[in-house]
Amino acid sequence: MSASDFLAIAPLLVLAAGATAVMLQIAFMRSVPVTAILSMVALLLAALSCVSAAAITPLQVGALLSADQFSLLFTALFCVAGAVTCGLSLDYIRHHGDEPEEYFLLIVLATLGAGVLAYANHLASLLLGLELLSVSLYALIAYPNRSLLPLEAASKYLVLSGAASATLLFGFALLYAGTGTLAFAELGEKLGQAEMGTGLLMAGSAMIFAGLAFKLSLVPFHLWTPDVYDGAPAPISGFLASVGKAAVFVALLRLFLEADLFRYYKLVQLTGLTAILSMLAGNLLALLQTNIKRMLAYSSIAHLGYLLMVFMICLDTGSRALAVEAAMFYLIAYTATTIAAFGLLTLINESQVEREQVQLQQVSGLFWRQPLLAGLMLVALLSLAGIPLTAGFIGKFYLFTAAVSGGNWVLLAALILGSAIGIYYYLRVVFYMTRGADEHKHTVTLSPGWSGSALSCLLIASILVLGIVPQTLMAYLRSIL
Amino acid sequence: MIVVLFYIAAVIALAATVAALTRTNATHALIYLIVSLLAVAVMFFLMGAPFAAALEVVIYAGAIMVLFVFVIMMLNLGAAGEARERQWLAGRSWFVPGSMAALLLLEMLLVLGDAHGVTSGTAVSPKVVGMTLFGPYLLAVEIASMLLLSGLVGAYHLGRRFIVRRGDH
Amino acid sequence: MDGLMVPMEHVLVVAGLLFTCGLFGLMLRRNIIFMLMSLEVMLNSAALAFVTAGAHWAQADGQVMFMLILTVAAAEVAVGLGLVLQIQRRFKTLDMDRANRLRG
Amino acid sequence: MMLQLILLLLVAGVVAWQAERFSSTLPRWVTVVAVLLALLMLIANLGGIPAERFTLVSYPGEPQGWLMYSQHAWIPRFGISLEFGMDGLSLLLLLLTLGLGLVAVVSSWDEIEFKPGLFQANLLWTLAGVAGVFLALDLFLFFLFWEVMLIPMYLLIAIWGHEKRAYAAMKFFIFTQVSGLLMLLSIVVLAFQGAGEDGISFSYSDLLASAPTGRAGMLTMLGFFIAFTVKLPGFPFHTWLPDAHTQAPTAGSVLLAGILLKTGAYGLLRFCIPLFPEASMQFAPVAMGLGVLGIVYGAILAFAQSDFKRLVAYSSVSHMGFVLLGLYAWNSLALQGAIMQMVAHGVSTAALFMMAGALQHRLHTRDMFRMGGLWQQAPRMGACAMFFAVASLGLPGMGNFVAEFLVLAGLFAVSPWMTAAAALGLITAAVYSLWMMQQAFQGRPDNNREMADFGVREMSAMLVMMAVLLGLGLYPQPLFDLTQPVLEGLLPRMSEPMSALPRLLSEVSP
Amino acid sequence: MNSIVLIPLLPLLSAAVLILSTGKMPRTVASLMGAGSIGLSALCVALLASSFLADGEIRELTLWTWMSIGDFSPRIAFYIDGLTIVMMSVITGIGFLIHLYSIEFMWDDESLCRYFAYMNLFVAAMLLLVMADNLLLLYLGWEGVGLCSYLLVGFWYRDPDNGAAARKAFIVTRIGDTAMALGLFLLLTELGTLDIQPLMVAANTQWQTGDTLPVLATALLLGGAVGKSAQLPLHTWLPDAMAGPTPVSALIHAATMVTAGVYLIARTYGLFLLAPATLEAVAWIGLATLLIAAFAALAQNDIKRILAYSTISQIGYMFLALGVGAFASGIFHLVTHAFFKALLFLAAGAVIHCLHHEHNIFRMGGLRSRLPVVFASFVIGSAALAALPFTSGFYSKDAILLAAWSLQDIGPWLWAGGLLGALLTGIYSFRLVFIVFFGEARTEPDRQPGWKMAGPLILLCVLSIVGGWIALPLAGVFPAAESHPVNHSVEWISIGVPLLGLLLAYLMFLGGQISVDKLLSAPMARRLVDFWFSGWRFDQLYDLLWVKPYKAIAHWWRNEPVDALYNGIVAASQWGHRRLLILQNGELRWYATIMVLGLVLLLAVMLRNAP
Repeated sequence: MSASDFLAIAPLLVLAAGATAVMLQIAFMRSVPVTAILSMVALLLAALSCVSAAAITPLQVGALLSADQFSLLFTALFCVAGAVTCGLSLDYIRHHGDEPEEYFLLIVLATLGAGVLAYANHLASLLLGLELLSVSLYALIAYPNRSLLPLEAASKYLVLSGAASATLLFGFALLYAGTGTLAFAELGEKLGQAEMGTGLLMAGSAMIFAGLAFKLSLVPFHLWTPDVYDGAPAPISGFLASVGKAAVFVALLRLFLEADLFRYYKLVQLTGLTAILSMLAGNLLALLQTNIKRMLAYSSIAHLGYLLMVFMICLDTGSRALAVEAAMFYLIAYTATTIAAFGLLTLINESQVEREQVQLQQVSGLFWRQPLLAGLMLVALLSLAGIPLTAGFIGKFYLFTAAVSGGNWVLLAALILGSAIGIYYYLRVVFYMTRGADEHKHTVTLSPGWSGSALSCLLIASILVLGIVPQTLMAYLRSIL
Repeated sequence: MIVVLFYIAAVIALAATVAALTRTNATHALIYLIVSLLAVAVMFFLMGAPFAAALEVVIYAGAIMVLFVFVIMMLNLGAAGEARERQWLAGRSWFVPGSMAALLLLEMLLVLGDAHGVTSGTAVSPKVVGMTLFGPYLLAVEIASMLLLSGLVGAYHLGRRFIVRRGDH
Repeated sequence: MDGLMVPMEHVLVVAGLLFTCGLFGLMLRRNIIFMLMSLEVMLNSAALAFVTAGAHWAQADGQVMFMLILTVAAAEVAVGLGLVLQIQRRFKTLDMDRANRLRG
Repeated sequence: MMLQLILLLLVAGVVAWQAERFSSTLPRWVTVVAVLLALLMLIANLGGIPAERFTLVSYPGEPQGWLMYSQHAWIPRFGISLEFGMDGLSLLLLLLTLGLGLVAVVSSWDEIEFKPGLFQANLLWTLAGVAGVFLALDLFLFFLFWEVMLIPMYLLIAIWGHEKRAYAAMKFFIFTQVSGLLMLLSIVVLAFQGAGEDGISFSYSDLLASAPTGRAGMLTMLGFFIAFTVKLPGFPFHTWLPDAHTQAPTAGSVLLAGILLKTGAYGLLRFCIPLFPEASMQFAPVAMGLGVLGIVYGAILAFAQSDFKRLVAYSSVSHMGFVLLGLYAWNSLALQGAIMQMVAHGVSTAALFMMAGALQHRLHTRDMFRMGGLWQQAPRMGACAMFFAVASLGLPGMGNFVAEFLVLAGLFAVSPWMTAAAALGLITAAVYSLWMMQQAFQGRPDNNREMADFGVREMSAMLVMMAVLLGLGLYPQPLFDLTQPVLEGLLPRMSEPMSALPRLLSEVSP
Repeated sequence: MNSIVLIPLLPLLSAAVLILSTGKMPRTVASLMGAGSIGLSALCVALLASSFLADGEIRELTLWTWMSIGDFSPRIAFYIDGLTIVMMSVITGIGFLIHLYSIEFMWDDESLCRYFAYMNLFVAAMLLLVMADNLLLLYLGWEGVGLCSYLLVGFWYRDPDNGAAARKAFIVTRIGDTAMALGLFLLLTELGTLDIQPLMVAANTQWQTGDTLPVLATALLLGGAVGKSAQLPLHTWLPDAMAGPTPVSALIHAATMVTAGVYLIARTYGLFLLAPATLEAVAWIGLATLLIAAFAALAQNDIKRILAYSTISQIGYMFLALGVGAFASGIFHLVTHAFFKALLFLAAGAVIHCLHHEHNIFRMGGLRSRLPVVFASFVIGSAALAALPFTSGFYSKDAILLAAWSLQDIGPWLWAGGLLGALLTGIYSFRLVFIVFFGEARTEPDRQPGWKMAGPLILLCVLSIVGGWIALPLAGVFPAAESHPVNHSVEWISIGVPLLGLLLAYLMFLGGQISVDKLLSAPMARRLVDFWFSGWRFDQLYDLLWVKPYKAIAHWWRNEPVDALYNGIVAASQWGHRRLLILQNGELRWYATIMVLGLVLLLAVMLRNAP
């Protein structure tokens, strides 16, 4: 491996080194602040190293990883998201688990997994990234080991995710059996000239899609989502919903693009169907939820449905570039928004040791008690609902344009229908937050620490900046395609 | 002749797996599973993947299954657990999983029976595997190490308090 | 030593059957230990398919993938069994049907 | 200037919000000063425009046709820019917006005790959003303002509304938002339709040249039409309105009825019809039918209400039906009538909602069956109510009459049958207006009830609005002069397709 | 400043000041302003009239262009010819007398100020109506008087019945007004203008006599006239409108406003001449109305309702006149009617005023000696109403009957009908006189009318008698009437019939030679009288046809039927939510099963028709 190879995967190396350092630090001296700061420094350094790595891209590193602007962008995003999650968790985890140092270590490892997924252009690295992410998440979900719900959530996630991984692997094996290669690009070439029956290959790709659809919690593989999000610690739910999904989506997108799975028209149509089902079912399921975490979980199903439209749109080669651009923007906007939404739940939960759930009543009157937190939630919800001036709107606008460009009217109809339902439950939270001061009896007074406040401001700012002046990011995204 | 051995191994693997998954006694099930894994190891060996066969025996049947054994013994489920298992496996609970599995089986047969080709007959030696592993897949090894670290840390965190508590009593 | 020449579809069918068995076990069993065993079966079936495919193409990649799957299985089982211990301690049962506090 | 005007209102909102830290009365003064400043700014800038520009026919799509025009790059990736333009129509509606903004402040002068700063902030943000809607020329920007003005309005209803505010606010938001999404879809389709070498553009002038025709054109047009009709509101998309108006605080109702509804009409006039002349012509019979239905249906339901505000709200449905009719009749009489209706209805309904708010503030009820004989205790209120009730039933001498007369006169040339049906609205309007007067102000007074009459502040607002209505009714020419060049620019765009309209209508008429 | 402007402006300003004073003005000032502004206005009219009579020049005055959109540019402008002068004189002259009368009549009312405000506003609006040079401005005045009528009928708003009567008046006339508005649209669309004189010129050049369009246009205008002038079928509001103060009834519902329909048709006679069908309809409507109302008047026992029905009936005569083309006679009758009906109403008002607001004639009686001035007024008024010879009513009604007689074909029928009406008029008017002023006293008056009430009465008495000799300056307005060969026997019959009516009334109600009780003992007769008493059951009919269905629909729809659609969508979403939620039962095995199902389906779709 050459020096430039090292530079190209510097973010991953920094993360791995960071993980090792954190582990050693824990071994020698348990100290939550030190561990947290070390982890965040590692994550931010990794994000920074993406910038320097960008200079030498694109570069294929070994057989497994492809360092290009695309992977660097998302690695950086995941690192920042990981750092923010660490920051949000600082106070939270002290209340919820004993020996919380490994928590940060696991976040770094999970972020590393996400980074690997962003880099992956080989089935092996895809597998490893996915598993690194998942295994870290199992432990993270079950981390607050004093209560039952995280445990239940983790065991459900572990069993189902294991099954999904196995399905994915079986799919890999079928593709490998049919083509004799594991690298995306080569796979693309070989698929075209496959010797064996395409039935095998189609089934293989379908099983891969099924496995990844589970991770993306798309209908009908979505059932675990609310339970896991509900049971998991709030910051981890946020991480899972944002980084966990974005990384898998990035990998899936790259797989489809580089291996040109769009050749399987039926599979792509199935993605479209899944997208529609996810939009509708996710939004419908969220409709009357009073538990905000579950509501956000269901809404994440819907959002992944929106994103999945991209695959259908990509069928139209003329719109493919726009579709991918739209997906990238949406992912970034969605990540920021989701972390913000779960961030609020984290900050609220800090003071609630017993039950890891947030009911609507508990945010009642939040506007008047904690304007900053309420502002964070408001911005996040508006962004999720796709109201202008937020990142979510621009993301949705991107999808609109891409779908119009590709002429996918049915998907657009589902998108509009889904968004319509979505408005109700997002706005309901806003309404509860704005209820009068006398209407919230069962709520807890709380105030975020300085780190919580600073991160809230940061998240609000990022969502609004992406929503109001998106041009810079758009131009960048366009340039890297 | 050796081909026959191969098919016998396949049948044993399948039968042992089915047995493993339908036993009520966890330890028995585990033994069946180990048998199944060993049979698969035989298949690996016969297909010209001796290194994989060895690992299957050593790590899969050896290490991982032993982990199961430890846990089962630690939990000490006993006869009551067995009776409960039997009760859970009574009649009706088979129907839905059975039909699902049957459908899936059908599809699997359709798909996989469609694949044409034979195994090459050339063995891939451990050396070649090693060369590949530490050649193009070097980074995979590194990442796998991180994966194992993650599993380790997770298992440690989850298992720690249990062990400590047990020690107290 | 040379390997056998067997029709690949036969081995793949075996792998497929193992996979189905694994899923079947997952759907059937309420005890989480058996669920984890089912997972092992499924992962193993994928491994078998990979090794078979590797043998078909006479490549080492199949076996390498097998080793990676082994790693994955090890990591999953480690965490999974850790969870099993906690579940037994907290829920006083391994019956996953009873772990349904999160719902709706 | 136009961007600065919007920013002024936005920033003033923040200032008003923070001003509540110092005093609970400070925010409303901030609002008053901000709106006055905005007015001053507008007038000062108008002074710089040569007088003959006001009479110059402004063809849409020609930057020099606008009285004021400005453009700044924003999102060049999609050809989106901060493009603002003002012509006579926008100017008129802007004046209405700011004027009613003042009325809204006055109407809820001491009604709001809970978080007055945020209340005023939302008021100002709504005004900013509406001003943006009236000024934006880039369709993306237009959509942005279109949506953004909803949020402060939603908060106004959701926070300071009455007993069923959650339902009302949600209904309002979902109706407008969903229809807005349809419009966004249409906007994007339109933008792609006109995509050229250098990518897509959302600029009004570019899109004017690229209207799709045939079925695609019709569907795209419908996206706009539904969005605007929901806001207008037109039958059968009107059901959010009675709830929203009823539950909103007084200032919210004033803003909703006074100006938010006008954005729908403005959108139809500025965008929906000119962008799709052909589709609009084919659709005109349906649109007019909806207008007539709205007029009659709104009037009947207004009569059926016992809630004062609900009655006024349904009367809005009825009155805005005239706007829909006028717009789709598409001749200068009807269009001028529609524009006049926008202004006159804005003023008269704002006054009625102010009245309703005053009654609720004093009596803690909006139920007219619990009123009666109020004239006795509050003759000034009674006189005002009478004035605006007869204004709303279209008594000659008031702006509303001029509006309805012109709409119907213009419509008659297009479709006598539609006119006859719509004229039923004149009768039904009398039924509910007088019924309202009877229930609330006439009849036997409840002598146990003490009620304060209008004070100087309320009276002066009322008098100003009366003067405006009378002015519009007796000398509406300045308004027509202001909008005539705009219409003259728009009319030829449509004259060819629209000339087929009477024939089309005669086919569907009995 | 042109004094013409002052004529409507003075009452208008006075009204504005009175309204703005919000009742805080002292009574004296308010009444002085109220009556004085009309007086000044009347003075201006008198000056104008005298100068007009001197030079006969039509005066036109444009104040400003109301609006100008394309070719449509109605102005706020006045057109004053003989007809206008006549109307203005009646409005301001009688208006002034009634205002004067009102000062005393309304002195004790707490809302005197409001009263005068409305009254002045009414006069201003009525003046605008008659002075307008275009139909749009006329419409403004037209609606304005409607509003004032509404306000004044419901003046005593505390009684919900009064409010109902006021609303009825407004809404029923509004129905006619809407037809009229449609007529305006038609004229504007077809002829391109609403200015009355150019309009008639344009109509004459563009339309042929008997075309559909002029018939349609005039029919629509007729709708407005019918509504305002309380003719069939929109006459039902007028009897109820008596709920207002009696001077209001005198001014608005007898002398001026209700004759606006007559004025409208006379003003636009050029159009009507192009539509003989409409004109004939006008005649028939007039005839039908005058008969129906006369029968109804026979059966009433409320003093004001009798007068109200008589008003309807007399306006029927005017319509008859217009219908047979005798426009000038119609206007003539309008003027004389204004005199004697105002007189009758004011006298009735005096009776009511002096008898503690008693309306029922059967609780009056014997007032001849107790209220002599009123008695005299009543007798003179009734004589004029009944068209006894040498009263003003005689001359005008005679002219109408003659004109009707001389019409081709239908003329004699119309004439006979009119004659029957005259007979009935004689009966019911003197029935009133005999019952109220003769016989024994049933209620004692508690006061006598003062000079402010008596003065106008006396003046109107004079006018009711001499009004028939006034020559109206209508020469240039209408086309010269063809001189009819006077048939003397017809004339004699015209003279005789009212006298016959008087005689019958005497026999029935004073002399007792014909027993009313005996007449009524027949069940058919009783039922007939009840039928007439209820105004031919028009109210009940309309209630059944329009009011009840409208209310029923409104009640049925009050909770927004359209919302059912949206509620359905909501319910569907909630249904979907609940269905999908069933899947989320929290059981791991179930989740796994659904996942496998998903996989099975996915593979099934992929493998279907797989190549």
